[in-house]
Amino acid sequence: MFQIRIHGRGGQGVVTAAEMLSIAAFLEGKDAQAFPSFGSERMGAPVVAFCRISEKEIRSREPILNPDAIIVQDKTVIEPARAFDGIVDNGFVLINSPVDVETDLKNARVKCIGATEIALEQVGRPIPNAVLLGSFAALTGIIKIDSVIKAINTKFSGKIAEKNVKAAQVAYEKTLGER
Amino acid sequence: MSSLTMGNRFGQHVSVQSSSNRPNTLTSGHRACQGCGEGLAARCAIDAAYTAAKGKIAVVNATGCLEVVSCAFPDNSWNVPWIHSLFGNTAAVASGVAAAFKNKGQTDVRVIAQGGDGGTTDIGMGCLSGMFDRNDDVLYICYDNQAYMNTGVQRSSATPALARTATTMPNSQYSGSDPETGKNVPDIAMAHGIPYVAVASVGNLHDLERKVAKAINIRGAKYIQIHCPCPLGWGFPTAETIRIARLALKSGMYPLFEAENGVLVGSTPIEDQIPVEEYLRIQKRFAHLFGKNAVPENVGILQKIANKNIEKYRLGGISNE
Amino acid sequence: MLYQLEGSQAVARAIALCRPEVVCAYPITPQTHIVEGVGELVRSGQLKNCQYLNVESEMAAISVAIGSEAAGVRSYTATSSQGLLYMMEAVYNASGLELPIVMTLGNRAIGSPLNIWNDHADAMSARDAGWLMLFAENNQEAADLHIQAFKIAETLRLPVMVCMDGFILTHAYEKVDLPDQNEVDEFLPPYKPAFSLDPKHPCAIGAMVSPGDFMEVRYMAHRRQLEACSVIEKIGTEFNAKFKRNMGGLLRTYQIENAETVVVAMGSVLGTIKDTVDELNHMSGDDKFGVLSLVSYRPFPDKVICEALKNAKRVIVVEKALALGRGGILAHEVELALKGLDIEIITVVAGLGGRVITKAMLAEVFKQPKGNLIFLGLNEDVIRREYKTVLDERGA
Amino acid sequence: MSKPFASVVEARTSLANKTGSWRTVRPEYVHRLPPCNVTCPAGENIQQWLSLAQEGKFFEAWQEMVKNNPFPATMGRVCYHTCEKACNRGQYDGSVNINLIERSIGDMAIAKGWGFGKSDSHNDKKVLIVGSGPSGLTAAYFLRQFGYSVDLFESHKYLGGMMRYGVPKYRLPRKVLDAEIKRIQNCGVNMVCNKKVNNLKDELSNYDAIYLAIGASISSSVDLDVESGANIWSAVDLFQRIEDNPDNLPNLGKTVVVYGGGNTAIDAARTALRLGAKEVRIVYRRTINNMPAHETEIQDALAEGIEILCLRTIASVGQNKVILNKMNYDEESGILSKSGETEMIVADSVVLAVGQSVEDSIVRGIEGIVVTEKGVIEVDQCMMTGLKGVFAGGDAIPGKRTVTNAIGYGKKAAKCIDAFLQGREYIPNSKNEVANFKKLNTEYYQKDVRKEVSRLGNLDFNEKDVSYSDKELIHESMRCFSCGNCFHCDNCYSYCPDNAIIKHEDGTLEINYDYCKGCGICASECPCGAIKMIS
Repeated sequence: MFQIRIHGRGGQGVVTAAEMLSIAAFLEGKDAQAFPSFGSERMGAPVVAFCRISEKEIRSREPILNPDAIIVQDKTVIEPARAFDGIVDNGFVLINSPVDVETDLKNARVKCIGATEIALEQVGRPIPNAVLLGSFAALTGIIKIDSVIKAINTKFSGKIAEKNVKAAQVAYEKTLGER
Repeated sequence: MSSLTMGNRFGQHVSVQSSSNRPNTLTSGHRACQGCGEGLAARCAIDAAYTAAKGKIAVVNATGCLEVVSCAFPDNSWNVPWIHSLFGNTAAVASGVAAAFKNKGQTDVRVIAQGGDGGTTDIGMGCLSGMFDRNDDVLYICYDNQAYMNTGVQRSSATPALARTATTMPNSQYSGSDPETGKNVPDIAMAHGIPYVAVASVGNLHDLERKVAKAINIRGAKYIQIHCPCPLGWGFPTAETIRIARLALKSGMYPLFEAENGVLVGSTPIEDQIPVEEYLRIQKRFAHLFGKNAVPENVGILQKIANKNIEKYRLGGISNE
Repeated sequence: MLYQLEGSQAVARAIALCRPEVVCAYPITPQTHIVEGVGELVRSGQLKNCQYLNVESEMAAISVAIGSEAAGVRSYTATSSQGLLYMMEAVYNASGLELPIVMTLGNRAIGSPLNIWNDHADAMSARDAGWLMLFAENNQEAADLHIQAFKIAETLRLPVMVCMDGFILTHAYEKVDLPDQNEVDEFLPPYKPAFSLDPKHPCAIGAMVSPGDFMEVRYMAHRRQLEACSVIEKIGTEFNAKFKRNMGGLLRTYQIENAETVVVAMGSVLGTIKDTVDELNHMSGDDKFGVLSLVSYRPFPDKVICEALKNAKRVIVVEKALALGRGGILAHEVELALKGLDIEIITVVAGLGGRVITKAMLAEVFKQPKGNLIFLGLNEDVIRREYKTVLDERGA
Repeated sequence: MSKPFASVVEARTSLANKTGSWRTVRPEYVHRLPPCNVTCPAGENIQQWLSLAQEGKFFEAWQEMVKNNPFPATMGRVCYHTCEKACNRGQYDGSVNINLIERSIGDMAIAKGWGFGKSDSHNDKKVLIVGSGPSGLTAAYFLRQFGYSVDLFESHKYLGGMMRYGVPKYRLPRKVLDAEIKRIQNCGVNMVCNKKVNNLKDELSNYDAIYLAIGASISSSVDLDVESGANIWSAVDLFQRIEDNPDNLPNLGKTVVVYGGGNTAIDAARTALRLGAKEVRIVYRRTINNMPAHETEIQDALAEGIEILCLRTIASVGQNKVILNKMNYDEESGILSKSGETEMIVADSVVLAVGQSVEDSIVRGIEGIVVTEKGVIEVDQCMMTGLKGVFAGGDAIPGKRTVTNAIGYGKKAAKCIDAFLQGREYIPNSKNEVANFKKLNTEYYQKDVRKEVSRLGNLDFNEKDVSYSDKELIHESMRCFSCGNCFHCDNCYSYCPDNAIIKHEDGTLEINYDYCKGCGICASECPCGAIKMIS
């Protein structure tokens, strides 16, 4: 079982990111479960979403306390949301930031990428989720970029889908290159 | 015989009620009080609807006098498909019935919701407004006897100013129902802009039949409110029901009018307006307006209301304020 | 066919497969996504021949369903929490009129204090309303239960409430296997009402009934509830045979053959419980723990429960509701079912108002429960502090 | 498939619940007597024939009229229609123009030649009627209907009595009168004119019964000194002269004075105008309000330019002049006294219309028959004189002297004679309670004013044609309230909250006491007072 926790703010597509991740895994024949940190959060408030990926049936529904990977869509929530809590040893941390972010994380595989910038440039809107999923595929190898692309296409359609797919691919390539 | 009667051998003013083969949708054996205006109004209205819709109607009935007297196991007085659900949800149930018939492609089956003033203007107001809002294909008929009669004559928002009810008992401080209170549901219905709104009375059955027959074949939401004197609740002899209703009309206390799409399109003029006193005096619910310790201004308050009606609904009576 | 869907979407599609003719929607969190989903399927033409009404309240939603069902068409609505309480008068009315309405309840706590998160207080408030109440363990079951619910309802002429945990299921993305339309059509024939508003055969529905007959009316309703057990089982079996999925029925057991302790629960917490039990059994190397998933809360299948638990030494009931001043609700019913058997029954009140339930917390109480009424994860410090001030004010 | 127990119920099962048991008072359909009928001296069932006229069934309406009065066309002209005064509609928007409707239908009957047909029933009894005035002819008509053979003797040249010798042509054209008399003749009455009965006793041996309808045909005398050469007429003589020698009409001169205040005086005055007089004055001793003449007659007279000199008596009549005493009259006491003042007016002639009295030679000296000091024949309540088998009626007995009353007497006499000859006691049929205005609910009657027609024509002996058209006839008949008798307005049926009134296919109504709760709405919403609540 591989568990991912995504942090961000309302309106940044945090929940959608988790859902797309689960779809991608599903498309690879895996069992996947995605759910938000339920609430009536409004635009801008810190939000968390979860995704579990597994080869066998996922039954447990507790929130993810010890994630294998953390995606931070907005670095300003790291402090208040205590975003890195419970990360497993050698876990992945993917942060949306054009510049490296200082963390006190020991043995964790931290990666920063200017997802918002890529999104603005590719999609024209500052929604970094698809970009980060592309990057996540490259960083972790847990899911294939093709699956991410298919997932984006099931969630979105037309121009938006196209652009997000492009953005995801760009991020994927970029991340691979920098590995 | 040139007359305004319900029928006669010369076939003038032919009415559903006077025809020997009238449907009697509300049949004998019901338990309404002697001289019940609501029972009469219900039979006339539903008979008229039944005739105009060629027998294809379904009726939803709110809790209240009419429901209790017309359908208590094992005695059902109805001769039409009829359902009683609750006190406050009648309009919504009717919306559901209409939706079902629409989906079955049976829009020729016309749906009627009916209830007393309490079930309509008070507890049923939310569902009624929703039905108006969606413009559901339902004719809602409110039998207005101006109080909660089924529970023993308590005040409703349709209770007229200064009327005595069990919850607005006159005493040294108070004189019946507070004149500052009450709501005008026909106006509220008009404000929804629904296709048809009308006010009728058992004091004018020709008009009542015409309005129901007209409404029943209009698509969308319709509202008809019928003035139904209640011998028990208002305190008058059982034989006087129609006369009282007629006096309400002649005095301007109950204006008859029609509105289409929120606009007043017609009203029944008053030929010679009578002072409201003639209407009030014969009802015990207004007795305190005339007793020895009566406040003289009070009758004037009601006269003003009547005159305002005449002006507002263009009943053309001579204001004798 | 398999899909990765939000629970609400899965249910919306399952509903559409049942071809309801009238659906009425009124928004309340967390049920909202379901009626949104059905609405979208109607507007996009995927659900044909269906009237979709946006109503002005839950009272109207259930009332519209009463009207359309009485007029002889399959009808559906959904609600949660306060919404259920707001429509409660009509909830009783629907069962009294024997109208087989199906309603989804996206389980949510009841305020005050206002709380939009999951527990079962809403469902428990309707337990004597004369509806059948089925609880879904996961989204697959939520979808499957709705397909069974219409058949059960129409067979018994009783309304059915399908309960699924708010957010935890309604908002969770999972794999769901949805049958094809033709399969569902084979399983669920078109609705043929026993009575309806029909100008050709007028009858009155909803007569007043006097003391002389009311007892009989109520007794017959009671009998139908009891009969419902066998109908639910039968239709569950039918469903499993056709769709090759063991969903529905009255209850399911897990690892209880040799279990000394059996955990009884309803709804989505069962998944976490099963994982917990597996881990406990794994650690101890034996199989002292088992699970009983209760699907049918109404009717309450006493006999079947008793049969399943008779060999247990201890039964732990994990429930997301609390009878104030009384304790467990489900637990008390289980207790009645096990009357006369020498079985210890422990009530674990958990997850009220969406309070997180973790395997760790469960494992702890399962291993050594302290007392027989346990409030899972209760913050004792807060209680002590708050309660002390109360006592001080009383000068006690 | 079974339905839910108790909460779902089949239609109309409440019919098993007989709510009639709630009733403490019960409605009943009643027949009340309409005021018009009550007051008609001829006892016509006016409401009945109006209701037939409403439906345009004029023949049936006429048949209904002649059940009580064989002279509709005549009555429609000369009757003083007390019915219209009593008509409840008078208190609403003007009484129904009953008189003109009767006249119009009466004329229709003559024009269409409607007849009574010979009475089929026959018996061996014979009745003699003396006098062919309205009461004599009416008695003859009914007695024929009853099957008697009837001889009718008339001392005058022509038939009709006062209808001919008392009512001028311009009010009653002779062709109308003749037609209605002929109709009676046609049903087998043997009528003989210029035949005076000299010996009543002898006749009594030839007949089983005799009806004296001898009228009051001689003018009462009044004492005033008359200069020789003064031109004085009695109204009776004047009318008889006009009737008997129409080719040689009398000349009354330019100025005429008529003495008297009754209808005859009015007729005489108006006749004088038609004979060429330019100034006609009526001299009457009391005030105009005290004049016995019918007010419409007075109005017509004034309208024709006749002057009425009240509070005057004639002192003396000279050639071309009359001396009048001015009188004082005290309304309260009714005492009349000479003021002492006199006045002279010019008059080429004077017509006396101061009343008529019975020519009683026929009964004089016959024992049993009493003639009162007022000069009228005494009869019992069965109209029989003191002499068994001899009956009397019309102007010859005490009572109102109008044509309509005479017809009433004639009808009653016929019935009494019939009863007498059949050895039965005559029992007048009992009367229902009267449907007065209070018993009506006029809310249901549309306001609709009476169609008034002036009968004033030219100053000649021709009558003005004022008859209604069929349409007008129906319209005016429709104004009838149908007081006290159901006209099938269906209010009771329509307003009953309990459907406790059954309307049969033919429109007839019946109260279903199984369900009637006795609320009384039917009675209070009945426009015509034909439902009564009985406890």
